[in-house]
Amino acid sequence: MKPRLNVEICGISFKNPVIAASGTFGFGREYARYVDLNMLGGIAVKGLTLLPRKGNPPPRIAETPSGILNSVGLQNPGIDHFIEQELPQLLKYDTRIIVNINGNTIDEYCRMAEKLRGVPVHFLELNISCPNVKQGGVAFGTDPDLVYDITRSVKAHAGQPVIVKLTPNVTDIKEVAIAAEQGGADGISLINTVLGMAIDVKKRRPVLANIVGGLSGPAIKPIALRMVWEAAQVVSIPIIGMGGITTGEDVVEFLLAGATAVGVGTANLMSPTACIDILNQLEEYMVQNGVGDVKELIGRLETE
Amino acid sequence: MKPRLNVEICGISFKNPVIAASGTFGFGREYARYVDLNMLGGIAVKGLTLLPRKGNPPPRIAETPSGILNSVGLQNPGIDHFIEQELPQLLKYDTRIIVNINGNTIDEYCRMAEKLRGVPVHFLELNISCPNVKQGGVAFGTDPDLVYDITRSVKAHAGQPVIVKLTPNVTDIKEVAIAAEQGGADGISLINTVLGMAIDVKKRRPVLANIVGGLSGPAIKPIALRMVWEAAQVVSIPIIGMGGITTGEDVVEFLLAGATAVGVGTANLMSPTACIDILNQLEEYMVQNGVGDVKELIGRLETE
Amino acid sequence: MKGGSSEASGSCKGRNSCSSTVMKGTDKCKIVENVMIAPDMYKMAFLSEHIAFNAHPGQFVHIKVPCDNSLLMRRPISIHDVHPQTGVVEIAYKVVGRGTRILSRMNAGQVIDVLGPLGQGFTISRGIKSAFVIGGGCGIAPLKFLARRLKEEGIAVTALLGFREREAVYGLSDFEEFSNRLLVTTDDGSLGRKGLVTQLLEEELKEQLPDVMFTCGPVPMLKVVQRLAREYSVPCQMSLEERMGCGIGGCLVCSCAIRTPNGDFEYKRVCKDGPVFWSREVMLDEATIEC
Amino acid sequence: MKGGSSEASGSCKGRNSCSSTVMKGTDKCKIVENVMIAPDMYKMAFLSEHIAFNAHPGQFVHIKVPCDNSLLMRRPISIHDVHPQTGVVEIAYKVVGRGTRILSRMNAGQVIDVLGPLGQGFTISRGIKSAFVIGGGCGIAPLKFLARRLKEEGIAVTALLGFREREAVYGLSDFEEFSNRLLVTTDDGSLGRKGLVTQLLEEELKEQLPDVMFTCGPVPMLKVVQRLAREYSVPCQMSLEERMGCGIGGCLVCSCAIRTPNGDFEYKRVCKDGPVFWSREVMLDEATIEC
Ligand SMILES: Cc1cc2nc3c(=O)[nH]c(=O)nc-3n(C[C@H](O)[C@H](O)[C@H](O)COP(=O)(O)OP(=O)(O)OC[C@H]3O[C@@H](n4cnc5c(N)ncnc54)[C@H](O)[C@@H]3O)c2cc1C
Ligand SMILES: Cc1cc2nc3c(=O)[nH]c(=O)nc-3n(C[C@H](O)[C@H](O)[C@H](O)COP(=O)(O)OP(=O)(O)OC[C@H]3O[C@@H](n4cnc5c(N)ncnc54)[C@H](O)[C@@H]3O)c2cc1C
Ligand SMILES: Cc1cc2nc3c(=O)[nH]c(=O)nc-3n(C[C@H](O)[C@H](O)[C@H](O)COP(=O)(O)O)c2cc1C
Ligand SMILES: Cc1cc2nc3c(=O)[nH]c(=O)nc-3n(C[C@H](O)[C@H](O)[C@H](O)COP(=O)(O)O)c2cc1C
Ligand code: FES
Ligand code: FES
Repeated sequence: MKPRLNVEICGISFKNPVIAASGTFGFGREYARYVDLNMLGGIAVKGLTLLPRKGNPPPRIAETPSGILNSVGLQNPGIDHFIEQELPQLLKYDTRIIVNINGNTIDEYCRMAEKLRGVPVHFLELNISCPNVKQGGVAFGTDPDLVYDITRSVKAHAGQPVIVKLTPNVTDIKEVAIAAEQGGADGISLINTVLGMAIDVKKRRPVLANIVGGLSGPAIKPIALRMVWEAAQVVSIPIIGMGGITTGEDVVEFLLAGATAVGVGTANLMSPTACIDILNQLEEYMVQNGVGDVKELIGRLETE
Repeated sequence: MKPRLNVEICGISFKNPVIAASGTFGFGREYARYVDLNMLGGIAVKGLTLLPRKGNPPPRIAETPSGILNSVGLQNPGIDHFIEQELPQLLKYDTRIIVNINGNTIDEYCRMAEKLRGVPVHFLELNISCPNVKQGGVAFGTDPDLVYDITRSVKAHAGQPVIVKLTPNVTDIKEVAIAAEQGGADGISLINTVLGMAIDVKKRRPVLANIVGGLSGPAIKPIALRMVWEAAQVVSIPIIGMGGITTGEDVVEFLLAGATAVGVGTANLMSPTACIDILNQLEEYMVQNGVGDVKELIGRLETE
Repeated sequence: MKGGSSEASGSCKGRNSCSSTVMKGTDKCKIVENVMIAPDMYKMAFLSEHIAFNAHPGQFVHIKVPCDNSLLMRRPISIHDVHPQTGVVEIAYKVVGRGTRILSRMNAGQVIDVLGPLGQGFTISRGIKSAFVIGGGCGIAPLKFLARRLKEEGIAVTALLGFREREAVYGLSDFEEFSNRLLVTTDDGSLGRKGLVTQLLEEELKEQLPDVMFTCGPVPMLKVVQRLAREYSVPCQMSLEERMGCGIGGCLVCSCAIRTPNGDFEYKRVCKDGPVFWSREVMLDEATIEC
Repeated sequence: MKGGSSEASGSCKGRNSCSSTVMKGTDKCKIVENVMIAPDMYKMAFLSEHIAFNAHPGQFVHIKVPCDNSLLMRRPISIHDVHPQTGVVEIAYKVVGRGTRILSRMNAGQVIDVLGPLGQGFTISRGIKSAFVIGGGCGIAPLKFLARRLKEEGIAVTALLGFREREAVYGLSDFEEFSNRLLVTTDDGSLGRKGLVTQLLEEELKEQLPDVMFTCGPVPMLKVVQRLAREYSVPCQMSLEERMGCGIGGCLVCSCAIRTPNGDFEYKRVCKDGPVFWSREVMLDEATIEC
């Protein structure tokens, strides 16, 4: 018998727990010729800002052991362009659309939420953690009070359930997760990238033009898992877990730690079919281990 | 011509900048048949506590992509035993001895510092960051006020220069580095391990008996480098940089970022001759790149 | 007609019309040859009917580094040539780091994971009669396929190839076959003319102007070609390099600065909007990778 | 006499006196054979004079996983046998994960990075006349070298070997050669006696008591052997497994709980204080790895 893969977040059902993570899947367009987007649980689109952004100068990527550093710097065509030009093609697919929004001020987040009212997307994802934007970015996500404020404010303007995306660059992820929940978040996603740096010893310069960047990929999986597990101990809203997932077994780890769904990021850069490959491996694991329903895995880590 | 490798920390000269990192080199004894300990810049001994400690139950290690998680939990024979039984054999070697001390209270740190007064070791390393000890450990290293207090207190009792070892599990490493400097630290070392977790999907249990552990190895190198670079911007005391160093070029990265010396940890677990191999590669880099003196590299990252 | 297509290139009926969308993931391709052709320079041939049939000159493949899982990113390598009849695809690559070193140690019979063909290749406009093809060092790799295609189209090709020294020279017999004139320089004069290929190019431009120029090579070379193209008003296409992630346009890490009509610039994707661009649009001072 | 030594084993004059310190790092060892001997079970032979000459039964080697740099830790594998004359070292290992899978794909002629011999092997006390050697599954690997050594010492060996099923059986001819009696069980009775090797052991103990028992295998098996050793008052040594880091005693990750005379316990290092321990000291409930 085929195992059941569907999960539910805030009453909205997902075919399966595999979501393409923001910034690694564009607006789906480029991936559509490699994977049937209808097969995905959801797609988190590239981070959007109120106005178009050029992004950071190149180089924007550095390879590190089992990881990558990126400093794209939120290059995007702006929220209006997204709604008008990109969203229509995405809506042809039967999958959940998560719109990742980024502001320099609370007001900017709210205005983006307003613009998305009535637009047929399923979730807003508040990226309060992108480490590449000098103003705002990091500050929001590292201060529990600000996390509370921004969540509350955006909730007041949002037409869709709001997921708050947390940064791992904090002393205590539990505090921040609780702040998001108390601010009214419908869910949290974590982790965003870990601040890192790479140096070219020949040129004696940073590899990235931006000097620092965000670390992602398998290297950070242990950190991500620990944070998802910690957050799951203290909040009762659903968690979308991510950070270094490249296999079906990685997905199982995050579900056991307490995630209801997972994001796949860097793996999409390693292979355009990653999300589907991972989904197939997840099914295989379930069949081999007699797990009939993926929900049986969520939060079921035994620690005795 | 042979490049010059010696560096100086608090007026004490090191033959070269390569120090075996605490916890990965025992008390040197086991490594002595693989490497000539006289060739090392220094040895940071296994973390000591006032009384002997059993450590955590096994399994204590998990392998992760380009990293390892450990949860040794400070197994050690206690500071008295160290001074009486282990130190004498170490003192036969012409290298710098750094004694890594760990307390549950400020008082414990001070008492250990007292016990080491007049003992012929070169540095105390205050480990305020070990993530495996439930009491104390994490709390000290994540709160700048506590870091200031503990540094000041230990300085008042210490007969040797004091290096404060920082944890990466903080929102802002700069704040903590400044607190250590203001507390009177003679140097800082960073980073200790990053809190992480691994799950066995067959057993649906954490791999480590301790559930969480400390992530080390190449996976964390980008994080470590970024933190060393950030700290170097805000303090003027010397920095011992570490985290994922496995090659001579890795050492160069840390020196460029602002470290005066480096710690080699996990690499010792990969090969007992790692420190010497790395030292040879550092020399090779210097010869090939026309660097006559290793001090020419320290802090010389170009960011324009 | 632009070589390569930003949308599906699953089954192309002729070079100019790529329309039908075919789901095509990565290919597991068997290596048929992997040999050193100059110091640190290798030529590999592998089997992929899909790529051999659909590739355009200037496009590239994106190769997963085999064996070592600590290296996550694929390596972009230009298509050196294709043989649609046999399904053989050729690449020519230089060992510069860990990824290419591992690649160089693979043997015939082993399998590599290849994504492609990717990107926008060279545009061969109708009516073109003559072309200069200017390459430097490992930047010559994609130009063999281009020269062959130009010859098939009946376009007169002058190939100007620059190498560091005699030992570094490769592929000359290919260009003898596919170009009408072949001019070679080496920095030290150990083969052909001594000096830079761009010096030779300027002399040639003084003699005769081609309808179009195509170029690939190190950034300093590209800069001179770009200037000469402007000075002599010859349309010029250049192939760029940048560090890549996905290779298909999804992650925005492979940016190059491209002038916009309003005098500003925007970051385009080398992998998807390029790697070939019109030289007049490219802001080479922003380019970070020296081929 | 304890096999293996915690200090230098560079040049041992005879098995019992290992004194001179020789700096010896890791060995780059050429593989001479790597073949499947049962499903998922491989036997590899490689060249290392140092190991072949200095190893004691029960010691292990610590092997760097080749190719894949994302796997940092070496893999501990018992020494299956050594041939000091030719410098050949044998290991027998089961493919259980990524590291052993990569190892299984290596070919003769390729080179692996090996550290060893490591750990405290089996102790063969003077005056011993008879021994039981009890092994289960891949825990049988270190017992071939032991049995051969016991035979060389003139000790009467009864080998009791348990396998899951007929297909999983390997190495019987070795034990036919080196033991006086060879008793085999399979869980399903497809070869030898049906049942667990420990059932057979109990029957044998009822018949005759050996001077010593040596055992290696899965923890549940070890537990029964431990109990029987106590009940029948036979001294027993068992080889343990634990996840390892350095393999040489420096990192304290490979701990096993060992009873102390005062009724408490301490964590000892499997790599350095073991892997062989006296069964009466071992607290197997703390053991975490099922062979
Ligand atoms: C469109 C395109 C076509 C190319 N075609 C060829 C070709 O035909 N022949 C050839 O020899 N080389 C070609 N290159 C360059 C080739 O991709 C790099 O030399 C290769 O990726 C280096 O990998 P490495 O692991 O050996 O080096 P490392 O330095 O270890 O690589 C580290 C990282 O930097 C990236 N990187 C390093 N150099 C380059 C570079 N020049 N361009 C892009 N990324 C780089 C790698 O992808 C990797 O992520 C091409 C590059 C691009 C963008
Ligand atoms: C002293 C000693 C001797 C051994 N001798 C043999 C032998 O002769 N033949 C044989 O087949 N196996 C032996 N083993 C077990 C062998 O080390 C493991 O099967 C092997 O490390 C698994 O590696 P992997 O990458 O294939 O598996 P993975 O599961 O991918 O390994 C992941 C991690 O777990 C560790 N690990 C997994 N299983 C074990 C285990 N049972 N013991 C220790 N670490 C483990 C690995 O070292 C690695 O760090 C021995 C173990 C020890 C401690
Ligand atoms: C190239 C790249 C771009 C990213 N852009 C965004 C973004 O725009 N918004 C966002 O919230 N996260 C962004 N992320 C973070 C990912 O969504 C994800 O949280 C992180 O990479 C960890 O997951 P991974 O290890 O699977 O990549 C980006 C990551 C990468 C690698
Ligand atoms: C097995 C192990 C034990 C460690 N024990 C200690 C310790 O006792 N005291 C300490 O300050 N750091 C300890 N560390 C941290 C290391 O000294 C070092 O800071 C960290 O591992 C990062 O460096 P690396 O990536 O080179 O290992 C330990 C690390 C490992 C892997
Ligand atoms: S490499 Fe991802 S957009 Fe070009
Ligand atoms: S593995 Fe390091 S002490 Fe045993």
